[in-house]
Amino acid sequence: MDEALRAVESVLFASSRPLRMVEIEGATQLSPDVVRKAIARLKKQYDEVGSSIEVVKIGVRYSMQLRKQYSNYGMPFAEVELPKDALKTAAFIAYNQPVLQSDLAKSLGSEVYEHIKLLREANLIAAKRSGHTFMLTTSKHFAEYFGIASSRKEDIKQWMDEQTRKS
Amino acid sequence: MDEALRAVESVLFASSRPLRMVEIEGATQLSPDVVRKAIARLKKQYDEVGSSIEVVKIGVRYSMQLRKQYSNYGMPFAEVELPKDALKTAAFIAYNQPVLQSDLAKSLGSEVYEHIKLLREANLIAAKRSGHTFMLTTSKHFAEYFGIASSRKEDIKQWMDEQTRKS
Amino acid sequence: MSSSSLEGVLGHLMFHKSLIDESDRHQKLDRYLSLAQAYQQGDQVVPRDPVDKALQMVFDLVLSNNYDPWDIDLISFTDLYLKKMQQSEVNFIVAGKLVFMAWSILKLQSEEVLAANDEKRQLFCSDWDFDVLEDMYATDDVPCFAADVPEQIDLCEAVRHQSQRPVSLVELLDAFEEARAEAEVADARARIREQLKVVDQKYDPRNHSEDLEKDVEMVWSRIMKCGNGPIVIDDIFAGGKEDRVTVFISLLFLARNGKIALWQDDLPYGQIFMEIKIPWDIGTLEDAKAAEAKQAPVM
Repeated sequence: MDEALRAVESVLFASSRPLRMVEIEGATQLSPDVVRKAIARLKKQYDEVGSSIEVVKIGVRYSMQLRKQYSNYGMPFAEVELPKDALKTAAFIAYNQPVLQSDLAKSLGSEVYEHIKLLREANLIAAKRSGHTFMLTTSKHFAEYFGIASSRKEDIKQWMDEQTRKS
Repeated sequence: MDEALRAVESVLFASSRPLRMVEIEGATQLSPDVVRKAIARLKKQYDEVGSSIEVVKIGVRYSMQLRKQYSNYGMPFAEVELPKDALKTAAFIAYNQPVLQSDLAKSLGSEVYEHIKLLREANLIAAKRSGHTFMLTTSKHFAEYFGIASSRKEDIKQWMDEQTRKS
Repeated sequence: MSSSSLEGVLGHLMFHKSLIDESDRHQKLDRYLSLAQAYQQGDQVVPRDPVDKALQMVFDLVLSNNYDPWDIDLISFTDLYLKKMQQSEVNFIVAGKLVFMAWSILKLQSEEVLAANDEKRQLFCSDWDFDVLEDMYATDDVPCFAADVPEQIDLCEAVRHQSQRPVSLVELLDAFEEARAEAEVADARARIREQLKVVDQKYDPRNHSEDLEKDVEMVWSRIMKCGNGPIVIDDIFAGGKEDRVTVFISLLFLARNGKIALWQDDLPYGQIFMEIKIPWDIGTLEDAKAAEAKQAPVM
């Protein structure tokens, strides 16, 4: 069992994106059941030792990532794709979704158009035409990118509230 | 001390390349002494738990990486350390060496200058001044890197021809 | 429709009435008020006047959808209005103006947003003549989305490890194949460029065009000697192969410039004919014999 645990750990450590069960099974040549048990034990181990690293389930995928309270240390070395301003706009959309692009521009200024472009390119938000403007929501990828366990909009909002209380 | 340990862990985890002491000190805002002790404890922790991850010193740099026996699991999800275009330039140099940098640029375009910089940093090619340009050859490390038995340029060319015929 | 929304609309109209002192605007406002009041009294008689009819539709929509008269959602309004227009017989010019008005305001609003001015300008639109309705939409505050976001909320990306690995052998070989193909293309291009340089030197375009001009002049003078009407081009040739080529190219040139018509009745080996296209009255055709006589030395 320990060997399975280590194999799963290796795969999760090496990947910079959350992995689906089949990907982990494929890379480790382990059965779904063994992989699932290994993930659960791994998660427990990292939690018990108080590591800055956590093993989380994000939607249907699994990921090894820094716990939120430690991400500041890692940020300078991580490959960050988005400027801070665009992240602010992303937070605004996530918290108020669904939100009209025109309303967003009224609230945050016209630079949101540039942010929305970036966020759509990064596949973090989805836009649906609504009259002359767009209705914006977070995409499925949003939760993965920010390490949020669920991609339901209510859960994202709740997660954001929790993060705010923690900080 | 535990907080220092976690801070150092965060930094090492986030970086995909080995870090110098000053970089870790800068990111964690810890003194050299505290960082050094944290690294030693961290190393011990990962060793004792039998993790597939290890904390190692490579030259003057520190890195968190997969232990040799587990590195194969991570391979499918790891990223290649050289960009594909630079690799193309390396292959071209290896086959046509010695080759003038100016001729290379004529054949493959001006982006080769960027590649040559990367390849020299990775210690895969050697450059010798020749008039206004450089004469480029593969380095000794090149053969090691690709597992070629000989570092003589004729052997490398022959080896490449054989491999191409095989594929 | 709720009575409160009707009151809102009436109050809105009264408010604007109290602000104005010009008599024509008074009349317009009175008209709007009477339409709105007719609505209030449940008077559903469809007005005969096309403008009234179109306006009534506006009120109908505003009231039945509980729009805030100070803050009409023009996108949904226009949408509803267009739908209603399709269902009823209305004066399309008036209705069109209303839609255009809504569009103008929307456009202004979007420009406003794009300009991203911190101070919110008063909306102003001069392109339409329902000025009171204009006021209805022109509020000091652009309707602003009241968002509730805790100040400290900050998203930061999940930090994960990215392992790196050396380049594999297959990758090196693939790269080599690609590089070789690219270099071959680059070399071929360089060769073609060199060849073109040589060709360019051989055929100096200036010399070429000077020659062509001389040739055309010469051929034209031969044509002139042939008289009017269709000519078989064989009659213009005066020598060997080279002359034929010169003449033929000159003829093509003249045909392209509209000076002559060239045609062939039997394809592909039949006779080629030509005829001068210059109008006869400005033409200076000379009879070959007369020309010869002219050129003959004076005895």
